[in-house]
Amino acid sequence: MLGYILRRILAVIPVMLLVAVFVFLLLRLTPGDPAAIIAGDMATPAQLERIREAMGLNQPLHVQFFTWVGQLLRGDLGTSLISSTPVAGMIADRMGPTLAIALLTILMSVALAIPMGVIAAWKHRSGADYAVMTFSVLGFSVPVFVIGYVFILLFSLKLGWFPVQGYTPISEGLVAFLKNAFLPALTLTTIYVALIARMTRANMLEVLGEDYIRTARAKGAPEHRVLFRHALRNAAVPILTVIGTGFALLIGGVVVTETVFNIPGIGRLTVDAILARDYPVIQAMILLTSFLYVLVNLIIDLSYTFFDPRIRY
Amino acid sequence: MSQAPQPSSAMQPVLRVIGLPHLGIGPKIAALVLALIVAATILAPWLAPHDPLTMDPLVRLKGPMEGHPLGTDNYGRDILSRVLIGGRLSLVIGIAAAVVSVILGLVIGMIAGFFHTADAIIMRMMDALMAIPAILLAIALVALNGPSVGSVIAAITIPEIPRVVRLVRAVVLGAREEPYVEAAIALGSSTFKILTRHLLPNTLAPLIVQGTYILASAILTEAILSFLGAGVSTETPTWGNIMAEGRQFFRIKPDLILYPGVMLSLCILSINLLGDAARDMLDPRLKKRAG
Amino acid sequence: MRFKTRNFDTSSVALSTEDLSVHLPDTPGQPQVLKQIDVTIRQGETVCLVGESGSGKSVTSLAIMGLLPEALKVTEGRINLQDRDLLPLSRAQMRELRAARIAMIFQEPMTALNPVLRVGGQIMEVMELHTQLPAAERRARAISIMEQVHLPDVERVFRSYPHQLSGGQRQRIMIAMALVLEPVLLIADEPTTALDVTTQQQILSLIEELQANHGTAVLFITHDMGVVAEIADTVYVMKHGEIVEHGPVEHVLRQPQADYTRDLLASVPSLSPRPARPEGDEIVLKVEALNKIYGGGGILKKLPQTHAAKEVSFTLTRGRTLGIVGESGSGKSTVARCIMRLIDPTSGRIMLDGQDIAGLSRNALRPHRKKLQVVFQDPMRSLNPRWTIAESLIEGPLNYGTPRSEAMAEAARMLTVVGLPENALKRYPHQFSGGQRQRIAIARAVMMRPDVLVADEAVSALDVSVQAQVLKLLEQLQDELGIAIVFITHDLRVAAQICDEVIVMQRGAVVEHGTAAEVLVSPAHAYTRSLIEAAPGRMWDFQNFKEMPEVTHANPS
Amino acid sequence: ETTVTAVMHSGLRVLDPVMTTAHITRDHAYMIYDVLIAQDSEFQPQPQMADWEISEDQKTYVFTLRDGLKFHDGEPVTAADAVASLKRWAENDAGGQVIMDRTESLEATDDKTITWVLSEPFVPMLDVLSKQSALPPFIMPARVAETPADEPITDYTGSGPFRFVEEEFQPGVSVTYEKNPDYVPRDEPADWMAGGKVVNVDKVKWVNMADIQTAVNALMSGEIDYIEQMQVDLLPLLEGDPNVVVEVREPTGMQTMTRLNFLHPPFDDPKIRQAALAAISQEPVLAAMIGNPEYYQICGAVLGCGTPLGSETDADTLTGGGGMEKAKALLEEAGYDGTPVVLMAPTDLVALATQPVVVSQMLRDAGFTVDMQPMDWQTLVTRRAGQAAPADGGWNMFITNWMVPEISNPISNPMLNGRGNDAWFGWPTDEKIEQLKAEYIAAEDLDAQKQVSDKIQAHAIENVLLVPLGQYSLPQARRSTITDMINSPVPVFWNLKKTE
Ligand SMILES: Nc1ncnc2c1ncn2[C@@H]1O[C@H](COP(=O)(O)OP(=O)(O)OP(=O)(O)O)[C@@H](O)[C@H]1O
Ligand SMILES: Nc1ncnc2c1ncn2[C@@H]1O[C@H](COP(=O)(O)OP(=O)(O)OP(=O)(O)O)[C@@H](O)[C@H]1O
Ligand SMILES: [Mg+2]
Ligand SMILES: [Mg+2]
Repeated sequence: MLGYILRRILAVIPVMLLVAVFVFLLLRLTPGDPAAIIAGDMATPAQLERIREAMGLNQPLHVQFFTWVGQLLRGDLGTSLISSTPVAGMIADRMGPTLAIALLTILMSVALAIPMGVIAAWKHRSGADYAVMTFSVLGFSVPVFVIGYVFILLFSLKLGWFPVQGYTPISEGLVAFLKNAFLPALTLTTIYVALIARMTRANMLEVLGEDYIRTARAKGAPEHRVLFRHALRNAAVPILTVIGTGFALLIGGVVVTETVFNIPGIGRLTVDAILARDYPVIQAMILLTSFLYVLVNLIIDLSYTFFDPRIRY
Repeated sequence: MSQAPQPSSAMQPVLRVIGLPHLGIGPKIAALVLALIVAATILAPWLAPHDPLTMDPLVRLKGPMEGHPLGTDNYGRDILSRVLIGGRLSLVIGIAAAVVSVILGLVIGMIAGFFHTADAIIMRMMDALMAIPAILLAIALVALNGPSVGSVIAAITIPEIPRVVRLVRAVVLGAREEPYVEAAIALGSSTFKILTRHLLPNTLAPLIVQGTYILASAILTEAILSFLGAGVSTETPTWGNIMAEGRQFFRIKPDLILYPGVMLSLCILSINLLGDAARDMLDPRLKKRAG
Repeated sequence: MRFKTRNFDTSSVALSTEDLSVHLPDTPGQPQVLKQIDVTIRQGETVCLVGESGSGKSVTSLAIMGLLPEALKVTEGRINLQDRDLLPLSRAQMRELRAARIAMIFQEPMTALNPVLRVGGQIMEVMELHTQLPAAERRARAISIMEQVHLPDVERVFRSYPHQLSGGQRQRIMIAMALVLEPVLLIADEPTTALDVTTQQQILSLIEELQANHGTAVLFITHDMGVVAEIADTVYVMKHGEIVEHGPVEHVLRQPQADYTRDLLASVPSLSPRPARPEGDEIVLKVEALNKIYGGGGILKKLPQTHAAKEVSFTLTRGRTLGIVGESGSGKSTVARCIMRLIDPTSGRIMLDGQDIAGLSRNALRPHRKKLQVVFQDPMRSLNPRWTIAESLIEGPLNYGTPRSEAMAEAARMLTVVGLPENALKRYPHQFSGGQRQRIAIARAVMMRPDVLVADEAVSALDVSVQAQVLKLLEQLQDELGIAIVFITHDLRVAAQICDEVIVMQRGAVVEHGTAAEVLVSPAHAYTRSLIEAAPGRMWDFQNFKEMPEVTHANPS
Repeated sequence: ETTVTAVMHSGLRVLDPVMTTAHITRDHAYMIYDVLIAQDSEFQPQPQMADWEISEDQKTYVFTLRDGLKFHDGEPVTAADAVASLKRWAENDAGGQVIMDRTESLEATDDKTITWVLSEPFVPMLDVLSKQSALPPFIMPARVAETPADEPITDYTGSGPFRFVEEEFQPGVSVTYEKNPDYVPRDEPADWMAGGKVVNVDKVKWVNMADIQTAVNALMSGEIDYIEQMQVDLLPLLEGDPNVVVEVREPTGMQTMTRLNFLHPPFDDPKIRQAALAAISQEPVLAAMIGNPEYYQICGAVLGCGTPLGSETDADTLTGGGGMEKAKALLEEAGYDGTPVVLMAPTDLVALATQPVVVSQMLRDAGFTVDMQPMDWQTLVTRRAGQAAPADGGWNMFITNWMVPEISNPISNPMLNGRGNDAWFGWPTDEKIEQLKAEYIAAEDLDAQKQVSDKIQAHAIENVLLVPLGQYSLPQARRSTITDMINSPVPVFWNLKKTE
């Protein structure tokens, strides 16, 4: 097992290398010219050329690639082409909000979705089941921004419980943090609740037909215990998978929510960087997210063995 | 046993669903709603009162009025016509993205879940793939191929695949230890057959959920992409871009989001109900439980 | 043979069923599964319920527990536990009773234990639910009950998951779970089917001990007439959902009234080995120095390794049967699974028709698969729950090119051979009783006309009449097709009837190897002797309804 | 402590005002830097850091720095700093280059005096130096101004009324300025960019909100004080709110216009260019873009309406509902063969998203085959720089917006450059326009300039150097607690007060 973890952690290196090469090529294949965004609309071609030269964008691709990799190996993520600020600092600034909201979202989603899914499966084809299904479907077919706007209208503007936008780091107090983070997390929660609840229901249905459920009942276990202790763990692996991939998705940043609630997160940074072709930022961002994904996936994989001892690595 | 020719057993599950023998009222309504929506979008060119592109910016953002039963959008185009026509591309993109990512994810996921040796390599590649933002991919694809529905579907699908792969793999990892799988090995069933006939049905339930989720999110993502300049032309109406365009008018004219949103939700709800019914039907144990 | 002759007329009634009827309300025709069952069990009494597979024994027990599957409904009758009718009780009231007052041991240990919880926890859970014992006390009692059911290495097993235990070990966990609260009524649905004779004997005396101490009433479902002879006070014989006969054990065994009972008893295999068939010279299977070590793992600390097969060697010629006997956990299934190449042996050679398949890859193995078939211990799980019986049966032949229609015809024929109605083809596994499923699994293996058939406890779940049919079937197939069989069993009667040669395993190693007659009549190893001594009912000649005239095997001295 | 929180039209990312023409960077520069001379609301140059004297022959300009000027690091502002800054600026600014072409010497003659000697008189000299857009000459310390003009500066020391708080800068997210207590304002009242820059608040914080509805919500709930550019369609939301004031800050506003590619068919044919111009009517474009007519203005002037030189000569079809018949006739006459017009449509910028949709519809109505290709602005920017044929990744047409003051004179208006490959994207080779511009430079007074401008207008329309699509002004919205804001085209934060 330890060996497995070690191997998985070492596997980060080829994955990152793959990502690095791929992203680098992808970026250079996409049209775009950071010089143009820096210089603005009135710049003359000659001026653009000078800026490109100064930024090293005119060097051959492989030279640019190796310069970048060389920097990386020295632990230097480079400097933003657009704002000339160090990329590491930019990402560090923007990672906090995204991580915090992602965590909050997953916590709230799991707390809501698992009971919903379990009840839907238990009361298969009852009103409760259909209610969960309808709620879930609305959760993922209504655009996020609509959910966000409605929450703002309701909870912020009408009731005045929460600010309409912005972000306060946890370091400034949990209450202050929650005031800002709750609505965006709730918005995202509606989507993830939908997915996780449906997945829970589907897998619980499989499990509830098994013999050991009968055994549990024969022991005189009350229903909630049968459901949560005996059935849920057996249904856990696919549920964990959606939770895990969902979390991975969230730490990549969710642009729409960040936009609607004006949260300075990773999602907007990535999109802005892509739209501005701020290569060092995009490259560093994707490397970082891929690293986080590998990590999250490792944790999911390890948690499989925790929930289902038959799975071994 | 009757002497009538038996349909091949592979067809039986399909026939069972189509025959709708045990369907409750819910799935029947769902089938009807879905059929209506699909028919409406297919017949849209004949049903729509206007060309969805004809505009009159001087009559913009109006409520229901003569000639425009649902009012007009911010270019003064007919909302009803746009919503009807918009369903076509949306459904094509949604269904294609769902089907392609589910099929590819299924194949890759089953291989990863079943073969220990392939697992590590495949999953690491998936990790890498998952990290590529759809937007970047879309911009690159559009740049290489020009704006096309294919590029959009590819850009939406590729990042979804790893998630499907993970899900399928998780299910297969658990199911492959079942004695009936061992029995099948002993019976000389090819790996392909074991994967498709024994393990595949186990993945159905979660895949229906994931698939409809992808369907819905593809329709919404398409809109985001088209607004970042990496999707199909914003001229072509889709439910996604009607809603995305309507976004800035949410507070003053929510209809722009409401109509396509309702259509989309109804579609997804129906597909889910039908998917559940189909799945229950494929699982004999559940059929019993449900009575 | 000394039967129990205690009289219970004065004891209070622990459980009685009156006119208990169960239907399948949603199935066309509303077939009746139980027809007016009347059973009475008094305090301290052991009632054995016997009868062919599918006759409704399990349904009776589930009805008492209030755990019938949704498809089945009690349509009339009463179930009285100490004069209290259980049928009108609420769910919560029933829950209170389960495990504490009536406990049940289920037929299929693999599926009856939760695969993701440690078995120790599963035992402790019963106490958690029904007592206020502190955790340490719960643990101590769990350990103690595990010792009482003679689980080895209790500390390790306590921490194990079900899949890490042998079939017999799992069943002992089930028993421990049922007994830990010392219930009024214990329902045991074939609890010792998966156990070797020594363990079986220990368990039976364990139940008896408990009964004596606490006056527990026991409803014991079994098809093993030896067990019946050993433990029963009263016997009920069931057929097609009806009680056809009941009475004190001696009465039923000596003077069976119903024809059905007579047939049933006549089918009980004899303990005297049949003469071995001549040893051919065509070696179909040769196992050399096979080793299997399960091992290691654990996140932080390495779990101990289990050497489950040690230097196992034997040869098998065409048309012969090799029996593997030995206590639970001795590595029998491990050897079988290695031969089948379902797991990779740690070392050694497996020569199938002259070719070593021990190291072949999955694909290289495929052509050999047809020659090598298996029937597993666990009938529920070895059939795909989503497939109809027909689909499962024809899977193999289709793989090797038999046309579909031909395969279907063969499947239909095979079902009648194993004693199932033809319309079973279209049903699903969960709609059959345990024994029926096992027959399906056998039919599936035999459909392939293999050279070597590995049968891992293949008839353990069958009632004696079907068992006799199946054994006959195997023999017939063997004669016709020259199939060689590796027959894993713990039932020495069965071994005696079917095996030409027997090897005895203990803790992974072969301790004795010889013809059935040598091993069963004049065992050389002490372990083998203890096995034979433990065989239940060995003093009774069931076919002839009387004591054994002479002892056909050496009296262990 | 008073803080004004403002949502600006975009996020601040580039901090070097000499490298970019982006307005947000210019706005930032006005906060932290000062200028030698500045424009007032009459478009007249006024002294700011310096007074000036012009020699009789109009060739020598002497600027004298006023007293009390200090950089944020406490060092006094010297003439040497100003000279270095002007030189760096002149490398990138089109107007600056024109002056430099005529410069004999530019040097600091003492600590306070800058002497600029020209080789020939240049009438617009002070206009160029005092212009407020796109690249005004901001004064930085000499050590910063030594940075090559194509490398970004990394030291943000200025001498302006606010100081840049570097630790709180998050590119694209927010930027904070604090009052510069050492700043000595001029005594005159503030008037656009000129006059005394008196700061009455302690801090100004700019935050970027990508979603205008979020900004509106935040303004209504009082979380922010100011929105620089409101979306006109959303104004009804603010109308009933007594705490919010909506007003148009800059009467001149923005010009939206389309540019054609002169190198490739079909627009290499002047007739077809004219057909395109004739097909377009401004009103639908503006209506779809802005909605409420109060905030847009139909205007056929290449140099903008409401400016000294703006003239609407020959633009009747644009302003009068289009000349569809004329367009069809012209197409017929030119023998248009259906060559598709590749219209690049940037979809990620709200301000540019609607025009292509409406324009392509009008062109189609006239008989053009239009291939409207949606893309992000960056792709557009890259593609428009390429001269390849439209089929090989080139283009025929795109649309962009300008601040009117930027394009209000023929020299600074990039559209009016007819020097082929050296011209702005679209690359017209047009000797006539070059000739007219020379005439304009030579013109001695405003009247003369106006006459030339008229000719320029007529020629630009005839040769379709651009198609003006009209003018619009996005109103600003503020909490009513913010008073005394200066209505200059550049949003400035001096002079304003925040009451509680
Ligand atoms: N869930 C079910 N649905 C339909 N029929 C069922 C179900 N469970 C059991 N049956 C039927 O009820 C009958 C009695 O089954 P039961 O399990 O009681 O047999 P049994 O006597 O325990 O046999 P065995 O010795 O093989 O375990 C059988 O014919 C079986 O097919
Ligand atoms: N997957 C496994 N991992 C670890 N240990 C195992 C595993 N499977 C079996 N064992 C151990 O190997 C030993 C032999 O098990 P095996 O199943 O071969 O016994 P058996 O002779 O078939 O017993 P039974 O008659 O009870 O079925 C047991 O001690 C068991 O705990
Ligand atoms: Mg049974
Ligand atoms: Mg075994």
